[in-house]
Amino acid sequence: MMDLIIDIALNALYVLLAVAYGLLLLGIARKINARVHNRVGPPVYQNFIDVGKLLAKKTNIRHNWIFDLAPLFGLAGALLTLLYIPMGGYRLLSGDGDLILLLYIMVIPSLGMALGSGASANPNAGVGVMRALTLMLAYEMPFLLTLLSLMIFYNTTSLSVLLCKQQGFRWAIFVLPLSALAADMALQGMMMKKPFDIPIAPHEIGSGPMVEFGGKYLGMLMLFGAAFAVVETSLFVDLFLGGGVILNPSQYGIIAYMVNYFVWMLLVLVVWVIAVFINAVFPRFRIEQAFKFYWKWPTVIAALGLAQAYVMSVILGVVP
Amino acid sequence: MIHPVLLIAIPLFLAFLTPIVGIGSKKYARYMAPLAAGLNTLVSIFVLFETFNGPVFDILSGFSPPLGIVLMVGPLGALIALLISFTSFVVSLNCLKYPKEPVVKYTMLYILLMMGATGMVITGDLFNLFVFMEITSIASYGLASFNRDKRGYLGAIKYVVVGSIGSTFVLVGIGLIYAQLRTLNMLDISARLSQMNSFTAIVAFVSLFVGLSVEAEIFPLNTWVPDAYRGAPSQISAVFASVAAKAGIFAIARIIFTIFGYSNYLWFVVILGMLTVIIGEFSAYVERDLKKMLAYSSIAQMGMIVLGFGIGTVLALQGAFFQMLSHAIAKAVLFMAAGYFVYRTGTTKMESIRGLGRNPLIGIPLTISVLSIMGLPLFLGFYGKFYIVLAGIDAGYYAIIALILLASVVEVAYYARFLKIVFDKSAEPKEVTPGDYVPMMILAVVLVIFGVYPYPILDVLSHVASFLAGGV
Amino acid sequence: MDLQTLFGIFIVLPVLGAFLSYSLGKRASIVATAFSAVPLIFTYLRMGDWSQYTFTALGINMSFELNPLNWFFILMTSLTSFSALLFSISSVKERQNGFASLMLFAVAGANGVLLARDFLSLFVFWEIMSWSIFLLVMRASGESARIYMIFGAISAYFILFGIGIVYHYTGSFLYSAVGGVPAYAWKYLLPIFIVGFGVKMAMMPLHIWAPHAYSSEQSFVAYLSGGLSKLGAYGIFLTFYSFATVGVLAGFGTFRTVTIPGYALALVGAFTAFIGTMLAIFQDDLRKLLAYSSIAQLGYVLVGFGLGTPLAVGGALFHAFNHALFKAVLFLGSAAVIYRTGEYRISELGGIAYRMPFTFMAVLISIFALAGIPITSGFISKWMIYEAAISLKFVIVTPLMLIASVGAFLYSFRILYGVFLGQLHRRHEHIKELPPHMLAAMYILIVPMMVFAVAPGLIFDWINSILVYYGMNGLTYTTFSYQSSVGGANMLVFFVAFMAAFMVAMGLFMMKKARTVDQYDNYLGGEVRTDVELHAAHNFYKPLREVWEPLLKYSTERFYTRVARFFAGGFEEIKKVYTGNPQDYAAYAAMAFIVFFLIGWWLL
Amino acid sequence: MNAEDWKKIQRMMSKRSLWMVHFCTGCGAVEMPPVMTSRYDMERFGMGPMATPRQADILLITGYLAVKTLKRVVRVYEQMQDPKYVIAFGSCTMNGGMYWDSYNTVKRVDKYIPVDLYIAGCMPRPEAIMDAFLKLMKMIEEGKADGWKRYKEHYEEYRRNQMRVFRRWDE
Repeated sequence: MMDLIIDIALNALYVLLAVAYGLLLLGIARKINARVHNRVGPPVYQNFIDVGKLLAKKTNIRHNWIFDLAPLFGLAGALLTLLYIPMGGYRLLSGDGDLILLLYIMVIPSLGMALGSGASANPNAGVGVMRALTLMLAYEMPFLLTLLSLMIFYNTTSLSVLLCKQQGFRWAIFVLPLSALAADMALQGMMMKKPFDIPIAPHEIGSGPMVEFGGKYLGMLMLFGAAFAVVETSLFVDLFLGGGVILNPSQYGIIAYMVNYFVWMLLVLVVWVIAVFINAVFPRFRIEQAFKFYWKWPTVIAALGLAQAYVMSVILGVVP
Repeated sequence: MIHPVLLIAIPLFLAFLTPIVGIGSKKYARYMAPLAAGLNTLVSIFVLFETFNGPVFDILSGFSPPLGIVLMVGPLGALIALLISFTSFVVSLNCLKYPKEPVVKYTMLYILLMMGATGMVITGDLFNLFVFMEITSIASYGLASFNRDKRGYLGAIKYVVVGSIGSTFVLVGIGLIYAQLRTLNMLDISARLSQMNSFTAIVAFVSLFVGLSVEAEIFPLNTWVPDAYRGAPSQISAVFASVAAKAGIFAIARIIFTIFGYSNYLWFVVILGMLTVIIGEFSAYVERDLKKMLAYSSIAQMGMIVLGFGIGTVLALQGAFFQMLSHAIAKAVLFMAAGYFVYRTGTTKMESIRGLGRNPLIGIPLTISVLSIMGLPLFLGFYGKFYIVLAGIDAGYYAIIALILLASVVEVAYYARFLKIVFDKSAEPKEVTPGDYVPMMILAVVLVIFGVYPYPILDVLSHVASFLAGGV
Repeated sequence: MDLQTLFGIFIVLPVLGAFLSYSLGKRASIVATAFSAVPLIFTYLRMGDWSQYTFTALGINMSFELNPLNWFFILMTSLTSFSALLFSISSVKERQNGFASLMLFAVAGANGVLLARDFLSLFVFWEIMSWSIFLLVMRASGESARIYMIFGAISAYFILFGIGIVYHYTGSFLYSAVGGVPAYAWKYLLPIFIVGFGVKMAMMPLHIWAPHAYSSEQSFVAYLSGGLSKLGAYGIFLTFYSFATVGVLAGFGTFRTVTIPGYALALVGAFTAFIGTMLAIFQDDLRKLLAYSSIAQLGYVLVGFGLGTPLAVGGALFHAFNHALFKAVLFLGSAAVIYRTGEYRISELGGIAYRMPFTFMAVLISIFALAGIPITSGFISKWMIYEAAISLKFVIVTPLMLIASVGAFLYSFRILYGVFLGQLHRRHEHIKELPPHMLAAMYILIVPMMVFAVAPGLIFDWINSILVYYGMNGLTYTTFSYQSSVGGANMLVFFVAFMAAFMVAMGLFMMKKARTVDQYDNYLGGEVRTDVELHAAHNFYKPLREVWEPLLKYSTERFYTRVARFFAGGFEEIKKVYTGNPQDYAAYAAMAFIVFFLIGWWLL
Repeated sequence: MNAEDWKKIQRMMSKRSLWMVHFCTGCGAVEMPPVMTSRYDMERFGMGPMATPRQADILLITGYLAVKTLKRVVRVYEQMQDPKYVIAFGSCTMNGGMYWDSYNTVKRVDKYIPVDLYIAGCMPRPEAIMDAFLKLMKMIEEGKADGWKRYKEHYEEYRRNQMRVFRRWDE
């Protein structure tokens, strides 16, 4: 019983920290963006203030009950997703659900948001969701291929098993560099960073799906965004960078967890910063350009990565 | 004991009674056809029951066979006789609704046609076969042109040309046999076939086969069919398809199995059946005239029967007989429906019959018979197609059966198109009278009853094996 | 339970019901619903009562059986037929008696196909089902019915040919005699049976009847897509694992433990899933969209059957079950929308959810199942098939399936947004929610989806008994969790975590109140237009369509049309044999005599 | 922590995170780019442009308003969520400026919507704009920026004034 309570408390703590770290990452992104633009930029804690302000707004506009599903599903789904991602070597619930489950859980918040924004009856929202879904179809092609290459090479779909097999710096990025490259390209679209911020293009379609959300609705969606910044980068870290596990917890105990967590944070930051730098210097694609791009180069690279994984695993019989 | 000769005597008597009745009242003369056909139906039911104990031989004019004229009815012959008289009866009910002037001649020819066809089935004597065939043909020629329009005459003249060639061949065949064997009794010929010069036997066989093929609508002797069916009154087309053609095909079956027993020739019959099916179905698919389409379809169905006979196993023959029954009944319904459509629209173009079947009184029997022709279960048509295909594969005719099935898909396509047009929602249905739908309903009910419960027919068809072995 | 009961409940009763409801005229569906409820209840109660009966009819040995497999399929077809008929009480307005009785004929046919243990009854009931579908489709459109029937005939004749071959080798129609077919004959038999059964489940490239047939009366299509298309899956399962058996399949060679026919089937299934999905995305007709989705979803089932590991086959069976439920609900939802608005073009609808919230909820949950969102059981079946493919390390099948499931999000959002969300048109402002019995028809199907999502172990018990019955290994599972060789998931943990996360979100959400505004109070650059409709549903995926345009020009349907036209041209030539000239005919007769004679001379 | 403290925190957060929707109808909008970019960089204060009024706190009216435009402004204002602030920009918004005798130009914006802050000048320099923003922040902190409350209290009057210039509300 005690174990269970501790377990729940730890999970909650990790999720809370992750959301906080996500808000911080968003702040860092704004700061970097400003520095690239030769500006001072907001303080890195700016997003905490933004969320607080939004949640404290006096009036909140809703359209109907389906509109409410957006923040509810958005935040709930985001928290749920965080629970299934190992952070810093801590498995959370990832032992009870594998990558395929994670992939589908990752859809829940977006789906809720799509529902809510659709219910707002704003045509911009519809167009935005259409772009988001089209973009999803685009980047999922290389992303799924890279996932498959990992799953075939490591012969598992479980993230925690994947982490175990990458221990001791046997990171997948060294073994399957092509897949890692394709996954990073897909990550840019998954995080809707430029040049793939087509769905939320504020200058074209009034920030797309979010057009009608304000106050607590937008605040909760910002929390979802923060959580997802962690989810997506962390997914890459867990898949290709060994999840930041450098010390074996069974050997070093609590210290290992702390060290691993910091390494994980660092790696997440690195992945995030790369995406942010790309974001800072690129203009925006049109959606069909994005689609063509993703189904061309990243897919080819991912397919080569998959071929490599296939050859190594099936033909050469390499067991990692 | 009921004598099979009644099957010929009653209609003959009533046919010649018709003008006399016609002098008194033309109205009553019309009822002679249903009367004759109805009586024949009753008689043939009794005959059918009698034949269960063995073939019935009815000796005419006092001489015992092989010298005298003899009627020879097996269970299968009785079944076909029943089929002929029953469908004639139902169609003649429909004729009452659409009388053709002059009524007396029309009725007389109708009865004679039925009588001739029945005679072809039950005779045990080759020359009688010829005589009855001639009666059937001549009555048919007359009826085919009864619309007294250009199409009717054109159809009839084609029928006459091909039909008389056929008759000649039959006569030649009979002559050759008689010249060698001095007998015309079928069983006698069969027993003494080895005494015949084999070359002459082949010539005689082929002559008979070709001659009877005209009535049986086997390719390439079926050329008259589309035009004659198109030109004749629809009820008459129904009778052609369900009565005359059945008599012809049964005669061929008897020539092949009862008289000559040429099992070597059968694969050629299979080829002929296949060609008939394919050409019939394919032509029907592109035909835009309703009655011609039904005529081509009729050709194809006859081809299936020929195929069944050609495969020549018990299963195939059972299939062929099932096919004869189902085709006769279903095609009669369809031609009667066509008669209704023609009556309502004045044309036989496919496009003009839109929505006419939406009245359920017409639509239901129509649908049932189309489904039966497509060979779907719960309807009589299922057994025919199923048995023939199964027997064909069992006998190793893989490619031919595949082609037949392809042709069946084509058949489904054009019958579905027919239903689509008939049930088109864009047009309103027209009124129907009992004279239209009662005969169709009767036949549709028969299709369903024997489709669900085919055991009575199967009982009769259990005699197929002995027929195959040269019996009657 | 004896043969009479089995036959009576599953076949005679629906047929009697068909005649009875035909004679009733209006409100025939009420009686038909009652008649379809009996087999459903009976099926549920008779679980585990496996038995087999042999009898002779038409002089042929025939056999019926209730076993785990056909019990499972009867359960899903009965469920869908019951709810479709319940729904049709109000939704079918004209000639309801014809509808109800044909539905019951289809039910009898489907039950017969499932119970049959011999080819003759299989074929008979298959055809009964086929013509009842034909006539039901005919009610809406003759052309659709014609296309359906042509493919139905192709299917039936392939099966018939296969039956003929089996009969040729064994002289019997019993399934148990199939073992007598020599291995080399399976070279022909396998494709024949796969095509025959594959048509019914709209396997590519034999799918083109589906969008046409699925455009007819939607409450019937709920049964057609939900229930009857599963018979194709059933047939393919039988072909692979009952008739041919793994030993025979392996005789064709294996590709990494998967037999070559199985691998080919999996490829076909994966392409079906992929292409079906891609086509569904661009449909504006709600019914056609669902039709293509149906095609695609059954592709997964094919993949599962093809891969042939217990996990894959179990997943395919589970997916068939899920598809029966959620696709029936979706088609009923479509029927509901058409019933209330008379409109089926997505671009002309919108905002229906605000007026029909319960319908929307039902459709939403089924779309979760369709898209494989884990809160419904749709996820688990997909998961099983994926895991099977991944653990076999298949690099063509798996990505196709995965990307197809991403595409499923696209078209399912099309339904959600285009029909149910967005702007409510003024002409639809007065529509009402469905009456309770129609909602009940949908929610009956929702309940199992939710239950099996939390406790998949319940359905795994059934699936396991099927797998064991057909001599495969069982699955690894507990009531709430399941495992493959490469991964696993625990649905109870998932649900608890989801609930917890939802509670947190709910708590945050409830802190502030919100004010509801009108749908026209929308930010459009300061404009508030109430006179124009701004529902952005027309040509929704236009950019994607532009990208795909070069590929979309290839259409299977157009190919078939061309083939048909080519054949029709050939037929015209053949028809020219009938010149209409009596002189030609006389010449034919003469030539015929010569040819017949020469052949006779040669032969005899 | 009592309600007053809570309010204070809320104001602190509102002050440091002002998102604005600019209604760039007039020439004054040309002064916004320098304010946003590296020279003055208003994002230092957590300010940023937003695409829709639902998300925004400040409505920035950057120049004269025609009657037709005013209607849109009112709608946008009403779509914003409390607390919300209005900054009117340039002399045209105060007295009509160079359009003082135009028949269809609004002369005083605060007759129609509650303006919290005017920025004088034709046009105001970026320094003035930055100054205005800082002033607004101060006002928010002190609770003086209460235009949104005034609009609620005197809604009838504002609406009367608006309807005086609009013939119809829905065109």
